[in-house]
Amino acid sequence: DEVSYGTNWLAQAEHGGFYQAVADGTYEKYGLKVKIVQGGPNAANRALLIAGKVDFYMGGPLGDMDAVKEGIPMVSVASIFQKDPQVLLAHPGVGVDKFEDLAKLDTIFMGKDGYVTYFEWMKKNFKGFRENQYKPYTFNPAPFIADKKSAQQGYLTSEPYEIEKQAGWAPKVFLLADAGYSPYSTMITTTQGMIDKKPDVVQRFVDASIEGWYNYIYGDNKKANDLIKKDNPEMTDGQIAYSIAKMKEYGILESGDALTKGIGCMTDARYKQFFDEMVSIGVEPKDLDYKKAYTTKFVCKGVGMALKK
Amino acid sequence: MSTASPVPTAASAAKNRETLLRILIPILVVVALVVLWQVLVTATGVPQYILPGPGAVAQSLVKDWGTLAPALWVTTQITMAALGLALIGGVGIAIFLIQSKWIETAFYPIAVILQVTPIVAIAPLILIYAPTTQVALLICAFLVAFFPILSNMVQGLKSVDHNLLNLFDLYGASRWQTLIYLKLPASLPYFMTGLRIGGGLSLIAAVVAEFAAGSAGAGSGLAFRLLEAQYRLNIPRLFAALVLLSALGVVIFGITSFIAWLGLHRWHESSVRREN
Amino acid sequence: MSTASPVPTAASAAKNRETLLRILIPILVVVALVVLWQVLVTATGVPQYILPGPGAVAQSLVKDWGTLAPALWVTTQITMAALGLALIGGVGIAIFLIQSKWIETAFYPIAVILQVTPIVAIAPLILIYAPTTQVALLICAFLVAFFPILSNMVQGLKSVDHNLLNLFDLYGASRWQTLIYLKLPASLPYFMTGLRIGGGLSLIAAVVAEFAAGSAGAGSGLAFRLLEAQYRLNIPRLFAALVLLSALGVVIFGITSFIAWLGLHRWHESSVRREN
Amino acid sequence: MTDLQSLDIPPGSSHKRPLVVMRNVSKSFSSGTLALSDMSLTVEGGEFVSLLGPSGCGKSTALRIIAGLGDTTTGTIDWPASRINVRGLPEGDISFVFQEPTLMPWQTVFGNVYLPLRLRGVSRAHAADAIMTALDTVGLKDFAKAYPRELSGGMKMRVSIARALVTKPKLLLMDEPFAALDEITRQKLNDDVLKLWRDTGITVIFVTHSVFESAYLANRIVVMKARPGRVHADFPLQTSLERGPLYRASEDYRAACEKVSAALLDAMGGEAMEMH
Amino acid sequence: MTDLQSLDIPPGSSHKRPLVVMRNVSKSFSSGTLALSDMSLTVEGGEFVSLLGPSGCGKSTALRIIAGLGDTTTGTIDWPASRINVRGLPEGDISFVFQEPTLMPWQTVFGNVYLPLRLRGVSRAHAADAIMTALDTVGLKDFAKAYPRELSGGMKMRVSIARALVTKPKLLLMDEPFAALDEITRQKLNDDVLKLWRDTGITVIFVTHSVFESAYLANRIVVMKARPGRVHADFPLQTSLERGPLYRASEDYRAACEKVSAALLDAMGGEAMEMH
Ligand SMILES: Nc1ncnc2c1ncn2[C@@H]1O[C@H](COP(=O)(O)OP(=O)(O)OP(=O)(O)O)[C@@H](O)[C@H]1O
Ligand SMILES: Nc1ncnc2c1ncn2[C@@H]1O[C@H](COP(=O)(O)OP(=O)(O)OP(=O)(O)O)[C@@H](O)[C@H]1O
Ligand SMILES: [Mg+2]
Ligand SMILES: [Mg+2]
Repeated sequence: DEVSYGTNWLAQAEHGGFYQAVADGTYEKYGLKVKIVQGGPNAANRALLIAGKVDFYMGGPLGDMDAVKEGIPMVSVASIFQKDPQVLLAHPGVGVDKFEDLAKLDTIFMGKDGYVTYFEWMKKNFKGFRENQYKPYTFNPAPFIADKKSAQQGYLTSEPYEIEKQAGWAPKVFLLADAGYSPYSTMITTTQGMIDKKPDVVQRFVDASIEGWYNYIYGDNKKANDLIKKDNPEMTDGQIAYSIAKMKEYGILESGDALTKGIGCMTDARYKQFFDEMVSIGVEPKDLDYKKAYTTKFVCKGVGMALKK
Repeated sequence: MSTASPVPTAASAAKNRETLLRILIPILVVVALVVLWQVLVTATGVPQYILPGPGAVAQSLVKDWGTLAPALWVTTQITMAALGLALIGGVGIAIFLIQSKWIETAFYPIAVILQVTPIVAIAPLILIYAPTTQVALLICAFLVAFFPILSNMVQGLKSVDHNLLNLFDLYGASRWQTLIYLKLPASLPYFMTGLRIGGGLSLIAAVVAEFAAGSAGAGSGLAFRLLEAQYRLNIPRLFAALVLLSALGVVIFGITSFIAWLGLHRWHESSVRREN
Repeated sequence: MSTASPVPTAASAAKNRETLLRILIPILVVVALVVLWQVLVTATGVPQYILPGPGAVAQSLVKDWGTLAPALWVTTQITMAALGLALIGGVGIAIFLIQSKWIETAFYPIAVILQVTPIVAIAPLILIYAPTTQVALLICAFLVAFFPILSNMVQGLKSVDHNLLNLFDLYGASRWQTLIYLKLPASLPYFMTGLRIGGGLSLIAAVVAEFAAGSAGAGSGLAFRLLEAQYRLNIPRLFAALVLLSALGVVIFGITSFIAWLGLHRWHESSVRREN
Repeated sequence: MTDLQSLDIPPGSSHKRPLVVMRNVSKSFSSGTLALSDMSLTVEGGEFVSLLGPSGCGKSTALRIIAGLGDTTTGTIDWPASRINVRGLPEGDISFVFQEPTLMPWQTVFGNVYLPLRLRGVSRAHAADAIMTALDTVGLKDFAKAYPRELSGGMKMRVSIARALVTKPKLLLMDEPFAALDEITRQKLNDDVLKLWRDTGITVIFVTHSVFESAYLANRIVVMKARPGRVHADFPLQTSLERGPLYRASEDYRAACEKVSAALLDAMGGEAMEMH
Repeated sequence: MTDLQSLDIPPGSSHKRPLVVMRNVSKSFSSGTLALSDMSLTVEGGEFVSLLGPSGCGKSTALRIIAGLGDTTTGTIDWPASRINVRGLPEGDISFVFQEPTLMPWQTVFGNVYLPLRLRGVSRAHAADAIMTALDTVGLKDFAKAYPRELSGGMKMRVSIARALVTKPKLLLMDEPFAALDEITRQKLNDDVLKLWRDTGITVIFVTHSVFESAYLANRIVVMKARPGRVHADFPLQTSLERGPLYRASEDYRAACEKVSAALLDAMGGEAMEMH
């Protein structure tokens, strides 16, 4: 079967498992011919999933819940990351040592999506975060670097690396997941129609992807990295190595349920916890049938754990 | 100059009918479009989250009016400010450029560079150096909107009838007088075209600037609401915001067209009725 | 018609000098700008990741030429295609609009709506329904670039001298003949302004379309390289891409200006030397 | 060479059927000026009518209305002896020399004279002979490649005359064609038009301010009164002499001049006017 | 009322110092046409010079050069008896009636006539009397509020004449001012100009195609030859009679006409021309 998977950004190590499965023939082994459609700033891969132009998409729980709210049949079937790599960065040596200290800064550069989600959560759960701290982040860290009294959003594996390389100092990194904001991340999202009509394709794609991830982290990932670099010529080996190291260090893939039930695992309890958080800050309505946004029936089966070395 | 009495009455009746039609026809076209839209949506059965029908959009418009109205107001303000800046800047630079062929050769390319530089790329720079976000926003909006006005003005100022220039030279008119009494009025038809383009472009500029330089929360405009709706997959609201933007665009167009008519209908071919 | 022999020689010498200056002056201005830029960077000590000096940018330009050149080429292609589409579309729609006052009243607002609709908002829709990304890209670019050409053309087509219209009527010219032999040539000065704006705007359109419709990887243009460089904080490369964009914009401007000169220098006030 | 359509007279029609009948025509402009009031005029085929009257009395307006340019406010224009096309004009050739040269500035002199033939689909090569002949008649053979802006006032007018003559028209409307010409060129062209009229049986309506010219050329004089414009006097000028040098020296001519002069004076309300 | 600057004659200067001296002036246009070749002309203060010549011989060009509009290719223009301003023109009033009306289409008749006064800073209210007087002279008092496009050809020309007269000039350059006017209006204006000349000691250079007009008005006749333009004949016209009805009926006038006519004929290379 031919399927396509739309990622949420340019090819990078955070997508490594999928490339691994393409490169080492895991998908083929499962009878799939997979085309990875890389995302990017402003790329509309989610819209393409909704319109049926791609079969799977690298979604997140908030998007899924929004879809449920709007009656869009989008369902997540696996969550590759247990922790969202979303971080906030601050300058070193300005007295920002704990997550709460970010409230002391004048400015936080955030994307619109962050502004309507975790910033709401921060304002609700910590003292001192203010509306007027927000400034838009246009994926250029220069304004942050230029302003010591500012923080900015980032991706654990990207911005800290770039900033250190360019500015010569390592920013302070605060993982939102560690502060308590814990959505699933880098999910495999598809449509209800797909699940109903071709459940076996979904299952095979999930299984093969998980295997790909184990192989990527623990096995020989050179071919996958070559594919990544082909899709995104800017990617460097140094960056990839840094990313993999950070993913391991912070337990992005393997923490919580994944340690025992394998990468990609999702549980009702964890999902509900996040949903309740979102309800409490008013991002999602209380009566939302959030269970429509995901299904656990394809994961937590320990697939590929044997590959872990 | 005598006037035949029955003629003006007939003429004024015709004029009234014309004014009526001028308002009616665009409305009819819009209605037709909406109907077409509905038919299309119904016929193809396209789901609401891809292309909502007009009904859903209207509903969202009503329901979300509370958030959309202030956003519309903010966007209108930015648009007006951007248009004002673009007019002053465009006309001002145009007047500077036509002072001599050498100035034009030297500095027109710089205006082109300003025009073609993508806002997203330099927005961070602007954000760093602009004192407030508001200023950054206006700089971005100005950069998007000024060029058509500038270009049209340059062409207009250079298209002045050489015989009239001779006349002004003969009477020893100063540069300033020639500008005020001859070049500016003579370039009005071009200016009006620039104004018309600039009006629409200012709106785009307001949106782009908001995307790039941003404002959020209470002070945010339609661009922000639009992106938010898109992110939240609230497609009817997205379209409601689009409808508001379009309506604002058409209103601005109507106003600029009216201004153009005011300025030209007494004398310029483009607005004068052909009478023989 | 006799010709005094010494005069043309002097005139042609003057002409050569003029051509030289026409090329030299913009270069001098650019050099001055670069020097100013360097001085500014040195004087303020602004770090490279905020505003790199011209040296760093030049270096990056050379070093990254391998990635930038193909991107430049892609952007050039999209720009040309967008400009072509915008010209055909703008002129075509303008001709349609001036067929009658009612058509204009009814359909001009629709063109305005198309213009003011933010590309980012409808890009997903276009992506869904366009057969290929390439087509989606072109649709986006067209939407950005067509309006100034349309507006200028409408104004130009309506600004035809009424006496000449009478002449054509008298000789029983068909609509088509009046268009070809009278209205189109008469609107050339307006068209050329539209072309000049449209040229720059097509470049912007190519960039915006690439942002919105997103092409990535091998087939991507300068817009993508730019965003990427920004994301990677490779600011010298960002500026290198900006420099290339600007250069492309200035080249397009030069070409459109030359075309305007070709079309107008024999007869139109704006390009004819004033001689008495 | 040119596929001239003939101004057919339907078979069996009386020879006496007039060519054009202007019946109770009024014309008021939207500015409120009543240019013509209840003007009636019947012109027979083959007449040479000279139209005189004070400046601003409506001569040009009347001529344009006869040519089908512009509607009448009340009254009708009929062509009893001609087949009528959709525009209400006789099938056949009307040529019009407007009071202003009305040249296309983007065309050379050649291109301007070519226009009426081009509109009939005559190829440039086929038309070249006729065009050069017409240009020769007005003494502008050497200026075929010049643009209108490179011509003097009188030369522009002569191009316009050449354009009217190039089609070998059946009805020639001329609105002060020779006013900008020196006496000698004027007399030559007078004789050329007379020759054309005599040789081809053409009908001419000729507006002039020159009493001498009208007396020399016309076999019928129509004098108009101003504000509102209407026919004041309408009389034939008979002579047994052929119009030419001999006639110019004759008592007939002197009498005709005096008669026209008196009528004009009368039309202007008896202001002092001395004939020499 | 208007702060007219006087055309001062420096103290101690001889009365015989000429007003303007044109010395070996050549003028060639970039098109290659040599319009004037080695033309010299000296005009004394208080003269009424009439310039005649075939169409296209360079009369308008010569007039423009005298007025300082356009450079000479070779040769010089001097104003020995006047203070010279930065533009090389005498301080004082030159008025010019161009061959074409050269009106600003966006101004009313009033506004057009107001122009020379406005350029001197005279307020509208202060200027109104002078303007209405000038309009009255040309018979257009009723049309002060009309726009140029609402006027007939002759009326436009009369507005242009009124504009030239409104400043009470010291040197009046007129380029076929009355060609578009009926004989009666023409004669009236002839007499008005004569009166102005007699009463104020103004200098007039008057281009005309009418032999009669030149003979009636001028006290000096300059006949030009064409291609290239140069002075062919230059002679005074003396009469002991005051120019007026009496003069028009006199033998002096008839002789003057014949003399001018002969000179003109001679200038045109002896082509057949019959005077009646
Ligand atoms: N387009 C117009 N709009 C309004 N009024 C007009 C227009 N054209 C002409 N008129 C008026 O109509 C009257 C007659 O004008 P017309 O041009 O027919 O005069 P004419 O006899 O040709 O004069 P002339 O000898 O000066 O050319 C004038 O009073 C003029 O003001
Ligand atoms: N701007 C110009 N460019 C090129 N040639 C020109 C220009 N203006 C005038 N000429 C040429 O110069 C010559 C003289 O023109 P000018 O207008 O002085 O003639 P004129 O004596 O006023 O004729 P007319 O009686 O027809 O008005 C003509 O041959 C004309 O073709
Ligand atoms: Mg007329
Ligand atoms: Mg002339």
